[in-house]
Amino acid sequence: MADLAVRIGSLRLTNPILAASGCFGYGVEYADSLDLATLGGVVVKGLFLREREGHPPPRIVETPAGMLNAIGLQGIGVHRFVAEKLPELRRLGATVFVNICGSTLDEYCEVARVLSDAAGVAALELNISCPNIKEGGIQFGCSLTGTYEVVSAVRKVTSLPIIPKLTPNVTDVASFARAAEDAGADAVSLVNTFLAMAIDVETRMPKLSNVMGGLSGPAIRPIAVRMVWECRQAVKLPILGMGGICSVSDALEFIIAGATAVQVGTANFVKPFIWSELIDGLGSYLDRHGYPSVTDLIGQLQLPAREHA
Amino acid sequence: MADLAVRIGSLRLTNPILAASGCFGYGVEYADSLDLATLGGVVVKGLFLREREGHPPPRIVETPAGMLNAIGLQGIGVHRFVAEKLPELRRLGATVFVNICGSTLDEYCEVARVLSDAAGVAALELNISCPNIKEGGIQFGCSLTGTYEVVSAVRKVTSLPIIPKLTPNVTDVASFARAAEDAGADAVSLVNTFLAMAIDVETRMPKLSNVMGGLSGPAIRPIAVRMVWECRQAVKLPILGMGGICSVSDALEFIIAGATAVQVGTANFVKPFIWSELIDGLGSYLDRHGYPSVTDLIGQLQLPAREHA
Amino acid sequence: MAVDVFAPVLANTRLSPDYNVLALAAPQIAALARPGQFVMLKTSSGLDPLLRRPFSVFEHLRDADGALQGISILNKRVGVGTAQLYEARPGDRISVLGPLGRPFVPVHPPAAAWMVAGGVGLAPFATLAESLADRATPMTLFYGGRSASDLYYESFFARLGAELVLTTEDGTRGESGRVTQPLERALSTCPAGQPLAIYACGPTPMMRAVAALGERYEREVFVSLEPTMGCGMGGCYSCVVRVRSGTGSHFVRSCLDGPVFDATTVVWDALQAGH
Amino acid sequence: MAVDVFAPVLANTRLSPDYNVLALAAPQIAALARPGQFVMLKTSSGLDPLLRRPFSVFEHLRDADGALQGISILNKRVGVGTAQLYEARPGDRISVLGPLGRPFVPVHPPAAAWMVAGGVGLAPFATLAESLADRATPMTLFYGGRSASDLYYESFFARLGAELVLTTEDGTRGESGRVTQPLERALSTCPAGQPLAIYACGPTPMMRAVAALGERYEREVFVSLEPTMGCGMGGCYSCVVRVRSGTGSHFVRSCLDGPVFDATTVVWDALQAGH
Ligand SMILES: Cc1cc2nc3c(=O)[nH]c(=O)nc-3n(C[C@H](O)[C@H](O)[C@H](O)COP(=O)(O)OP(=O)(O)OC[C@H]3O[C@@H](n4cnc5c(N)ncnc54)[C@H](O)[C@@H]3O)c2cc1C
Ligand SMILES: Cc1cc2nc3c(=O)[nH]c(=O)nc-3n(C[C@H](O)[C@H](O)[C@H](O)COP(=O)(O)OP(=O)(O)OC[C@H]3O[C@@H](n4cnc5c(N)ncnc54)[C@H](O)[C@@H]3O)c2cc1C
Ligand SMILES: Cc1cc2nc3c(=O)[nH]c(=O)nc-3n(C[C@H](O)[C@H](O)[C@H](O)COP(=O)(O)O)c2cc1C
Ligand SMILES: Cc1cc2nc3c(=O)[nH]c(=O)nc-3n(C[C@H](O)[C@H](O)[C@H](O)COP(=O)(O)O)c2cc1C
Ligand code: FES
Ligand code: FES
Repeated sequence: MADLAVRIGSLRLTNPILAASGCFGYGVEYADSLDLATLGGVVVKGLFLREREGHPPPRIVETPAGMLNAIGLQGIGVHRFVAEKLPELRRLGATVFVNICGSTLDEYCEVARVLSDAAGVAALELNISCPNIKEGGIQFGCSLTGTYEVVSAVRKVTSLPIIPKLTPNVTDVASFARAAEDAGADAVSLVNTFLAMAIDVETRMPKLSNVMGGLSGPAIRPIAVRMVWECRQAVKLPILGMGGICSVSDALEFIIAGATAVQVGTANFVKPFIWSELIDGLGSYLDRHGYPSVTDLIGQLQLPAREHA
Repeated sequence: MADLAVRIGSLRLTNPILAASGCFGYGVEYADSLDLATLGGVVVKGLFLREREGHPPPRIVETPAGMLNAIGLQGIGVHRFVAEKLPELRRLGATVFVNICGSTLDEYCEVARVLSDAAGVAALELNISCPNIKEGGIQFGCSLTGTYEVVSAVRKVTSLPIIPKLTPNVTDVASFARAAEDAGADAVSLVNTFLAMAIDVETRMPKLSNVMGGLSGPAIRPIAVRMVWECRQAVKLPILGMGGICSVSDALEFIIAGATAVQVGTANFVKPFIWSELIDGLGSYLDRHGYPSVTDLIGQLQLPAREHA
Repeated sequence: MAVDVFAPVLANTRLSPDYNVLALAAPQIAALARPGQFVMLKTSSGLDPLLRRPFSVFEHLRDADGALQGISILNKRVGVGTAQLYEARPGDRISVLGPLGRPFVPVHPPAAAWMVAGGVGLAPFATLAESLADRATPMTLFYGGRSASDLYYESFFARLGAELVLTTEDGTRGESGRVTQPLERALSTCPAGQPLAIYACGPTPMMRAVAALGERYEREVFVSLEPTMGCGMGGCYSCVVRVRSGTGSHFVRSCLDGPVFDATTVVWDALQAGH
Repeated sequence: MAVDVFAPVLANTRLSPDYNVLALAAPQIAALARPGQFVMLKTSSGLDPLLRRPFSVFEHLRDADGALQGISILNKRVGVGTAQLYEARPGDRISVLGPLGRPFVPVHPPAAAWMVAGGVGLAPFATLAESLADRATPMTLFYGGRSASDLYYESFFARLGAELVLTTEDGTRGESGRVTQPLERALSTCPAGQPLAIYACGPTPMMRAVAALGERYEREVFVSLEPTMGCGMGGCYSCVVRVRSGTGSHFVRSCLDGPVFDATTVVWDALQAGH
């Protein structure tokens, strides 16, 4: 059986299949249905320093092969997370990635500090790409200097692996991966959701209370795979790829395009027991194709002799 | 029965439903199945000055609720188009929009000149957004100055309405609409396809010979609607909206978001007889909701009292 | 503990052009399900639609020997997913995730139980009525629909000993008008000494009206709300309902803290429009 | 002229675990369809999959009085759309667009017609055989499959007077090996004076081999190619095949200029991999 372990900087994951932020609550919600320790990692919901109420419903709407969400980062804040959820996650043996948000550089740093002092956090995913809130993250994530600043600021206050999560709502995502690399990131995650909207034509009102939301799900997968491949060519950093993964073959597309690990978000809503299917399926693919380790498959895209791109 | 006529600059369309470029051949292919005169307009396949061979197959691959294409702008060139297709299109009473491409500013201008001298062209759609070819368009479409330059250059050589077609593969599409407006465009079209890729995990080769292709179809609709709405707020120009329109209600979303007219691409592959459904359905919606004219519906999005965007 | 069962359709009984009862061979879920809990159904095997849809567990299905066979759901066709369930055929397989959510808490005698159902809001009450019957709790079903053809399963509830009070908006069956009319009369005449719990499920305006009556007559009301749900497992935070907490109020996930709520805690003005 | 018919499924006859014949009530298309033409089927009513799929018109269906009832298609399950057609049930409705493409040109006596079919490549030959029979053109069907269970409809062709030459790769029926073996023997023994047209449909390597034999023995070969097709109407330029033109070569749309091509014009090396 092939070796599924991968490394994200100093961090070793038993397998490259992670639950994506905001699609798996704080992880504990799934504890009595799943053994969280079997996942490569659990990326918990985006956390600010303080509690956040989030947007009023409707917060989601389904779209063709996808969904829009404008949850608005409802959350319990980093302190309650450390006090109420983290101990339980440790007890369950989960590899905990915390997705952190901030309205200011200081807030990112403060949240990072709190989590660095707490026991049981494996890595920090910097959410600089949430499309759903004015004041948080995205203004950093859509500017190269902003991205550089957040990453280097957080770099100074923590020794945990830091993984900025990139937005796809930019012209050249690879340049943002480079900025993250230059600023000392240990890896990059992509993609977050695509800014989008849906309109109820009978009322002529937006279907989301927040007007706009983030598009996720299978619909975006081909764009996300392309972005992972672009970043793979631009940086040496490990890439955590995501966007519409619903099956082993979807996950393989990301790995072949250059992702060291993948995250699954929307598909977890449809198949909460998808994890073993993905982990086992990945193993048998590697065996079938004669790869001793998943690391041998990363970025193995074969370009056709006659290339036009 | 409500009035479906709309104006694009000096041009009057009997209705706002157009066939999108590259999804309707040169129009003549559909002549014995449809009365082309009943469409608001026919946007013909992208044309360079000279013939182009296009990319080798496979040129398309289906993806969730969408498809990737990398046709590579196979085409007969503007001179053969004027000689072989345009007379027929005139005879059929089609309102002909020509989608023009160029590798250089001069080529755009030359193609525009040729078409301005020919009889039977209603408007020029400037394709500065094809993701599938290195040398054509996109390098203009992804830079504000490039967009400004192409539009103002073509503006100098033609009195036909010119409609730059914007790419969605940018951080701020509205700024491109503004650049087009400043440069003297009569309208803007959006969106072209999203740069994307799909991988055959068994061979580890890209599914398209061109490696990357453009994503179209229902999958992208929520992003396209958002972009139309952003442009609506940024410019006064009429907007030709498109991206995944498959039904009357899809078309209405774009109009309510701010599109003066809409184009249908991928859906024509599935429903080549969709046109009457869309045109009649639009009329009955307007009647049902008491709008004397479709122009009264353009941009009528109602924002909720409590706004978060 | 929720399980995901890829359940064969045992039967699809059409009750009307938009109502049907779908029998699903998911004994594991039947064994776990308590009154008022729900399941998330994948109405198509493909991506259209992508997300599951929430449905109350309607009946516990048993074979001749009384062994649990599965569950049924009472489905009302309102869109793409419910239309697929309306079209489902025996032998089709549907992925059933559940049971999910906080159940109703059935009261015991001497307390009486009043169930107030509007339309498809009848669904969670079949199982509630069964467990009330087990407890010999005296029960009444106030059941309203648009017209006679929208009222189903009265005999099911009658067999369990429920008193039936029916209303139709067009007067074709029972009292003409809203179900809250007879409810209010009953409340006004019910002796204060008689302990009572009211359970309501139906259109939001109806549940809100029942909640108001509950406050006026100082009776406990439990409502089963129906917000849009993305996952049903607490993962997405899409299903929130604003509830009072101390002085303020905050959003809770109705898939975990609901769908059944004490009506007095619900901030009705903050409920998702349309439901 | 193509029409789009939302056709009820009349019957679905399963021939094997991956082959079925689907009868579709589209008399308008049956009336227009000529040998070798194809239809584009929307295999699901929803968006999964999104695009139509191309299928040869297999049979013209007639009722007892000989009136055209519709068409059938011979379907081989290879993916999501063909799986949906394999599962289709009588009463389902499937949107059928057609007829499309350039038909075969049936030869007249004294010319003989040889049809070379590999697997599901049999599909376009049922209608071709009928019109050859109308012309009393002597015909032979060279038909190869993996094994005996992959060969169908021999009696159909026999009834029309076709001589049958069967091969299976595992030797369970007819000659063991490739269909091109008996074809080559027949070519080598066929008197030069005997005019002859060869029609081939099947896996690309097979058609290419037949084309090579045609060149070697200087016989006309017409192949029916199967590139991926997005629209079938000439709108998308996805279905291109590289053909020789004078000195050079260029891409033509096989939905308009094909799917039937004179084999000598096809640039085989440029054909889409895998098909
Ligand atoms: C806990 C719970 C239990 C439920 N139990 C049942 C039940 O037993 N039987 C039953 O028929 N339905 C029940 N519902 C409602 C059911 O989930 C929706 O009707 C269904 O999700 C609609 O899916 P659709 O694809 O058919 O509609 P869509 O195509 O998604 O939407 C079509 C229309 O239905 C409306 N709609 C969407 N979701 C809901 C919703 N949750 N409630 C009301 N309207 C909605 C949309 O606003 C839209 O106008 C329950 C909902 C919840 C939350
Ligand atoms: C003119 C024409 C006539 C045809 N006639 C018939 C017929 O009579 N009966 C029949 O069963 N099939 C026929 N085909 C092939 C049929 O169209 C494909 O098998 C079908 O489109 C596959 O769809 P899918 O959704 O099942 O496969 P997908 O899920 O789309 O793909 C699954 C696998 O099938 C392969 N595939 C996709 N398209 C084709 C194709 N065009 N040819 C071969 N493999 C393909 C893919 O590469 C992939 O490996 C014809 C094709 C053409 C172009
Ligand atoms: C309901 C929902 C909530 C999300 N919340 C967050 C979040 O808090 N932080 C974050 O970085 N990404 C968040 N995301 C984005 C996902 O983590 C993921 O990047 C995106 O959904 C694409 O993956 P998918 O297609 O597998 O869902 C959220 C997505 C959804 C659908
Ligand atoms: C096969 C194909 C070919 C296309 N060719 C062109 C083209 O030549 N010029 C152009 O501006 N857009 C082209 N497009 C983009 C469409 O015109 C349209 O902008 C896009 O597909 C989104 O609309 P849709 O989702 O309705 O298809 C093409 C799209 C497809 C699918
Ligand atoms: S439905 Fe996802 S959290 Fe309740
Ligand atoms: S399939 Fe679209 S052009 Fe041939």
